[in-house]
Amino acid sequence: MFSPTAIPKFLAVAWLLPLLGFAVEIFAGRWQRDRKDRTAAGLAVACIATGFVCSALALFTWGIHTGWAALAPSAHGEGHHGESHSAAHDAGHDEHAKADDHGHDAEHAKAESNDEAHADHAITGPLTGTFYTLARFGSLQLSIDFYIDSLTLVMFTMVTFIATCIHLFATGYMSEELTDDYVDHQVHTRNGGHFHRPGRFYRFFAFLSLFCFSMLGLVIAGNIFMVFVFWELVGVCSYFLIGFYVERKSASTAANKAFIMNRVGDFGFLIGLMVLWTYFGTFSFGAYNPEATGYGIASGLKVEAPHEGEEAAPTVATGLFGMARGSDGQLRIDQDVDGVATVVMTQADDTDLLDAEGNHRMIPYVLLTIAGLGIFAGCIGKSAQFPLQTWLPDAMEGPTPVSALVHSATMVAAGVYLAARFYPMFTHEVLLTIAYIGCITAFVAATIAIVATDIKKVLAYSTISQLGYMMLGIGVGGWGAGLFHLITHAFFKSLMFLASGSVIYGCHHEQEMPKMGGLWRKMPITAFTMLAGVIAIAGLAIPGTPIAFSGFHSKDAIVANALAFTYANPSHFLLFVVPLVTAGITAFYMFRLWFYTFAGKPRDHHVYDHCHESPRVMTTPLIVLAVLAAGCAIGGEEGPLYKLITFSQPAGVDAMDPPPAVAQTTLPGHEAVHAVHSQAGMYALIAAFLGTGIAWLVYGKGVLDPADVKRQLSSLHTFLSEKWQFDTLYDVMFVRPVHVVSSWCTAFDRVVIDGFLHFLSRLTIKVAHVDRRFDEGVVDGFVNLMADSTYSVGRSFRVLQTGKLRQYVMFIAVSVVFLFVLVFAFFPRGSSTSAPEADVKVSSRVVPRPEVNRD
Amino acid sequence: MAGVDLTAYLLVGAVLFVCGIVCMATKRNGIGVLMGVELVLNGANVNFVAFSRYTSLGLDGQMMSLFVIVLAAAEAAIALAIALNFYNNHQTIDVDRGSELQG
Amino acid sequence: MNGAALFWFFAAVTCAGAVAVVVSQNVVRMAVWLIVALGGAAGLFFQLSADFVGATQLLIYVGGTIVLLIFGVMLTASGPYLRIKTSPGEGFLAAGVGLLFVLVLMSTVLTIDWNAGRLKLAGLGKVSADAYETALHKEGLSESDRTLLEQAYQPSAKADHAAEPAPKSGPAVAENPEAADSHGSAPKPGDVHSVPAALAYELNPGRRLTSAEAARLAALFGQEKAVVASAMPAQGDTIRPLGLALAGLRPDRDLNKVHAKAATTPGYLLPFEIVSVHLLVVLIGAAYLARTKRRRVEAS
Amino acid sequence: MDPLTLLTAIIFLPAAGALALVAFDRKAEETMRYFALAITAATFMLTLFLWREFDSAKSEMQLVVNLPWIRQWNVNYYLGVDGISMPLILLTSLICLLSMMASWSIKKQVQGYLMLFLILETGILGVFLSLDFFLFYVFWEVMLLPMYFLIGIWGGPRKEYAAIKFFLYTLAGGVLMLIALLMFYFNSGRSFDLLHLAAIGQGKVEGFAFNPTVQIIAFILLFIGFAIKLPAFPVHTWLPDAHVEAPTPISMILAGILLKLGGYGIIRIAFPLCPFGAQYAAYALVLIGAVSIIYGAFAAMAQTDFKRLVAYSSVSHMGYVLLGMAVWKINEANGAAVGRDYWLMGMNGAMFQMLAHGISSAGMFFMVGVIYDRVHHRDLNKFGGLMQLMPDYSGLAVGIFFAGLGLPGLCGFIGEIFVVLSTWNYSKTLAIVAASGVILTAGYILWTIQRVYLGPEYKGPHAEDITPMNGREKAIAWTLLIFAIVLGVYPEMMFKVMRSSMDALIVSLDAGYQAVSAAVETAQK
Repeated sequence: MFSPTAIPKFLAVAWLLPLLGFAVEIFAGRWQRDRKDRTAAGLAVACIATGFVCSALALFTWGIHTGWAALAPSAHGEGHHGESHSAAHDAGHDEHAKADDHGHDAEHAKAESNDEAHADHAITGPLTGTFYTLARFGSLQLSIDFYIDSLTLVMFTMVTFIATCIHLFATGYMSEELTDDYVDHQVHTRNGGHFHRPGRFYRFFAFLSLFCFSMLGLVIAGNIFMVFVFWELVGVCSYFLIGFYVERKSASTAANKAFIMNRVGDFGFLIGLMVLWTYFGTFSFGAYNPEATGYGIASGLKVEAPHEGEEAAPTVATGLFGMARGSDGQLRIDQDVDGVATVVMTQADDTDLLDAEGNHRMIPYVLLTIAGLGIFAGCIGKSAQFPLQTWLPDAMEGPTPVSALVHSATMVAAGVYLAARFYPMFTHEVLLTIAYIGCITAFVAATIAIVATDIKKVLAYSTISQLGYMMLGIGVGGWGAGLFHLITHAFFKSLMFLASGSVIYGCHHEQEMPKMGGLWRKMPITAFTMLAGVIAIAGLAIPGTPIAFSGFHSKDAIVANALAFTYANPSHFLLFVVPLVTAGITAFYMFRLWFYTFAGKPRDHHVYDHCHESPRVMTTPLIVLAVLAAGCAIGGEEGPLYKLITFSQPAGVDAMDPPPAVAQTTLPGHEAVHAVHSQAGMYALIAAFLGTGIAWLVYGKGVLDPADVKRQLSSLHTFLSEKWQFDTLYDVMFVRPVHVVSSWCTAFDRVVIDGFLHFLSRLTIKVAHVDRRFDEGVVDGFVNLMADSTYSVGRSFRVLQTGKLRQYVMFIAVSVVFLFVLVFAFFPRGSSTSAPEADVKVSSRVVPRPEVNRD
Repeated sequence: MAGVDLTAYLLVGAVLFVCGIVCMATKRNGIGVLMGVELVLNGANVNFVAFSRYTSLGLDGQMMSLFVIVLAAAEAAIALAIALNFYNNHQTIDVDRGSELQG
Repeated sequence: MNGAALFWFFAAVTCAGAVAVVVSQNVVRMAVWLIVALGGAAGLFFQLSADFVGATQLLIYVGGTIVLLIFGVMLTASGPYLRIKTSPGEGFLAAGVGLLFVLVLMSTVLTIDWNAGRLKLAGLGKVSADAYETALHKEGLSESDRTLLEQAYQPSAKADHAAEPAPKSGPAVAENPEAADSHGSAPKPGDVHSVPAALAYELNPGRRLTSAEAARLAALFGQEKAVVASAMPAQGDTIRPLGLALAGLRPDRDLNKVHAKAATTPGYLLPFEIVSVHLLVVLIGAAYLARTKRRRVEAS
Repeated sequence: MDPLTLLTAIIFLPAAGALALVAFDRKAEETMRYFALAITAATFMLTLFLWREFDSAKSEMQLVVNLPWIRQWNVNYYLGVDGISMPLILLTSLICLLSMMASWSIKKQVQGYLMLFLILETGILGVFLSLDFFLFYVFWEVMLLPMYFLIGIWGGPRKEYAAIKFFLYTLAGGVLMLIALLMFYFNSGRSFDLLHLAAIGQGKVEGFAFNPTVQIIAFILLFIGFAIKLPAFPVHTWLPDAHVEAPTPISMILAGILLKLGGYGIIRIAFPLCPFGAQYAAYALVLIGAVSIIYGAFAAMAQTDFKRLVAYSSVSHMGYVLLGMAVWKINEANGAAVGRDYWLMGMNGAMFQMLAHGISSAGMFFMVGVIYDRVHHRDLNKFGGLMQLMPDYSGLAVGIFFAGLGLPGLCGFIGEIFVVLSTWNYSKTLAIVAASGVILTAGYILWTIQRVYLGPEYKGPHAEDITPMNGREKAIAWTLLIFAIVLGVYPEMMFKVMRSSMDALIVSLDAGYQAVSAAVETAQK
């Protein structure tokens, strides 16, 4: 039905529609006077839902043209088909958007043509090509490319799907903004009242659309530069969305914090980019050759054609991945003359890449590591990893749908996505760093989540913790496991956020869990969908049966990889122990949240009494997401989702040999992971049940009074609730020094540079004054001056000028004597160094002692 | 001529010179001052002639002393004229009285 | 011996006269003592074989100037002002200053080695190699003399007539000349002409000589009198040379060939004329001044 | 239209307009404003026409006019455009048009203001169009005086100080340039022809050469002169004062165009005429650029005066220009450029950064001016809540500020990222230093936005005067924002104008350096 060339087109439509939506919404919102108009929301939902349909279409087209190879080996094609289909259908049925019918039809049409098309157009590698060239300098080219493999498609589908759900949910959640007089209870004006403002419904959806555009651009990106571009754009959308309540100081501060912290990470990203750019001369992930593969979309959307008489833009024969690693996925380490380990770049056919002079192109191993660390620094910022994790909890200042979409499911996961996407460029050192960072993050965030009382903050810390898990998974070689967790997490975490949003909405913006309790009676749908999410994230399963929620499978995969890694590298045992402990903590705090909020007795009757279940437009997405949170990972590592993801796994990812020169760690192979799988699963399950049990005992049964524990461990509690003092630390270490330095700079300008200038100018003025005096004294009144000075000199000598002849004589005599003495004192031997001149004069040779002639 | 050489003459010249200076410095009588001047000039003359004799100065020294003598004579004439005038004006030749020109 | 005694006599007369002039309080006595002093000076001039200058001294000073002065004394000497005494303080001050002055002058006179340079004058500025070698290898030459010879002379840098004094000495070369073979006879001052130029030695400008050393060197070269030789003849009779000098001819310079080029100079005639006219004017002026009427009445 | 008419018209139309203004009645202020606006608009049209006539594919000078002016000194009326000056000419006429629109806020001595403004525009366009060094210098100095008066008469409270500071700084730079000019003149057989001088400097002319010493000295002189204009640390302190005191439209011109003259001078004169000197000083240039970036950002962060903050941000942003130009790495063995494409990219990035900064900083100053016209203060701590009171204004301002911040999709990003990416090839350390600017820039811009636009309510005086933007203001702000977006999304629009000339420039500089250094080595042997 659709040729492979349609895939980029579908995705491009899905990608660009939200941008169009943004443009229309932002202007329409300004122009339309009716604040109660929901058109903006409708448009946004329509755009993103169409986007979902398009990406689903693209996924199917891709599936057809690969002959569902991804699902072939162990599972039957049907399994995936059904699964993915159900997701699509769920979305299609549930959403209220106008795009529904169209998407439905298109899907059917595609499904019909499925069988006939799959034989001839086999897609083997990723689809690559260029949409648009930003600029070109000689052989260097910066462009907007695409790189489409199964991961891209899965991400696309996931993002558009969740975004559609959240858009729908937001239509309800943000309906309070549909007014001309929105009262913000959190902001107090100077005259003591609450802050009033017109509603900003349209603006919210505009930014949400812009975010979707940016996020999709990030996913489809075919080169790391484009990733950076959209990386920044999602950052700024996040900034706008966190700071949606611009009146709230906390919101704008949190927005700033988020952006700046991300920029800190981007600083590393930029360094990584510079290294790659300088050594590889390209940013492209993969090889692409538009002409050969006939992806017309590239030329169709490409604006820039080569100039007359200029060489055609060189087609990048090999992308970064191909240059860095051979087709077997191994780095080719070589020692150059200085004994420095370098990575020799290769071409697609595994021959060495040569530069114009015929030299081997290579990059020092250290620099490749730095590049990897730099890129990963970007991921740290975006995915709120240690040590840049502190912005994410603050980002909860944004409306809850934003938290659900941006700060749990998509943007923050982009860091993990990039780490996975960029996997082939990472050296073992980088991977180890990723693993440890993930490990630390997972643990730190989980501990803080135990003591958090704000329902959204708990979820935020849990997000950080889970992102740490994903990073850990990628770092220990569990490429598929990390991404698997990314997808499952996206579902259950967005579900939980939406559920919490529902709670907040129902409780009239009450977010403190201690004021809730027993809410399940009032809002059963929310409570039970939330429970589905909690079970999923806790990783619970019924042992011995295939019945398990999605989180179990994905976490299980990560733990298995970590265990295998630990077996391979025993010195890094923490990489297994800490996640395991964290898994227990996760189960504990998630159930704590659920028990706190929904179970037990109401603690604050005011809140409880006014509480109500959310409208259907909000609960429907909850139900859809709950189903997916429970079942998206069906089959675990044998299931369709995992297989689909790992289909685009980089070559040799699970058995990358350690570089001989720099061997530090060994990545476990697939078999090794498989061998420990059941063992790891058991550990994880035990930890999860342990955590759940404790939570149930403490918060469900009330065996232990939490307040009592809090008193017992007050210092620990304080430490945790102060978020490990990270904010204080950063304030002391960075914020204040920056302010100090900046005031120094200003002072330097004012005191040193300007001071010097002022000194110069004063000097000039002084000189000018002197000059003026000189003018007045010498030029204007030379005669007077002479007369005056003569007169004054004369006056000063008047005393001597007695007019007495004899005294003058005395003066003369005394002076002569004085001069003689002076001359003798200072020139005791005379100064007759001149050579005796012939005989015209008597030579005035002075001898030390006069000697009388003996004659 | 043991012990008599240029140095001895120069010493005599020095004595004459200094005597002249002291004379000029001590005598209040204008004529006395004039005499001091003569002594000074004579001291110089002695030196010139001695140089003429003992060094390669030759006739130049004598020639110079002749000039000095002649000038001294003229100077004496002028000085006397001044002295007379002074006397006419002041009824004395005490040079200390002639301080009208002081500043 | 005679000459020395005469010198001391005249010197004593001169100095005594001069001191007496200073010491005397009476103008007339001062004048007398001045005559004595000037006369003594004239004697010294004769002693210096400057007979013409001496004669002029007597004629003009003693005969003219003093008379003029005495006239002055007489014209102005009205009783009370004849003895105008200075205060004793002034006298002491003047005496002190005078003493200092004379000490300074004397030390200057005695410090300067007036004899230096006369080696050249005596023709010893540049000697032939023969003469030098002879002197150097003379029997019984003391070690200090040898050192003196070696240090005082250096081989001539320029191929030139040995008698011709080097117009300018070259840069100081302190190293000792190597002893060359001796060639026998002691040279006379006049002989230097015949010596080959290249074999000449000249005074080393880097080595300052005292007058004693100069005399010693002269003795070593066999010139007992050379060191005190002067451009002027030892006898009187300077009228003719002076007259010639006025006209521009310099017999003193011609005498010892030192100033062959400077033997004829423009002479002193023109300066003398100018001075004469000047003097005339001055004398007229003086006469005019002296003639001026007394203004005392008008002034008072 | 033949080149002579066209180029002369572009340069002297504003001056003619200034002359014509004399004829107006002093009281007819509104008429004069519209007249002056028409003149700038006509100039803008002419430059657009020039763009149409311009052939991007050619690398050499186009539309060349060469008439003798002062024969005795071999001074010519020598004009032309190439890919380097073309974008800047467009920028100039555009910003002049917009700031003329912004000049409605000028209330006193309108006639004089408009005349000086138009003369200033003549000077700037003249500088960009001249190919004769003497002519260049004349126009350079022509610019100076109107600017002095525009700041000194229509400025803020400390206008005299600022004007004199500006004047002295620029004059000092001009004098250094004059010395260099004379050095070239007398070392080249009395020529002011920039192209000829460049050929000599690159060792292409038989019989003439600027030896390395001359090149280094001349380069340093020229560089200091241009760095003052740029402005680069540590000769930047005139900028904050001048900007703060200057009236809004003049700040726009100052930041939008005048600073570019420094960069243009370096790229048009300093580099081509003394490639050896340029290469010799390359590290210093990159260092100064990097330091300016960081220093300007830090200094901006400490400001409480809105305009001062924007002024320091200019120092920071113009640092990228310097950085990008000088990333000229050579192979020590043979003098050939290493990674020439990266240098080309840096150069292009620097040029683009000039354009981008021209748009964004003019926009930022305009935005400051808009609010200043209403509340008459610029204390950052006394703003807040403008998002509520002036939503359009705030939205546009945030957009323009983000352009300054270097957000992808807006013009600032392209220049900065291209420059930074090209830097690693030259120096790792300085590349890292320059890249760290992104954090600081985000810091001060976001903090500013927070303090001015966000928050619940306005904290300063004259709250009652805060009225929405009028149509004229909106038009200016929208134009700038649209240009920021267009350049950010479609940078090729300007890159394609520059490309041929830039390629040729890089090639000739590279060859020129090799020629000169080869000559030096031969001489040493």
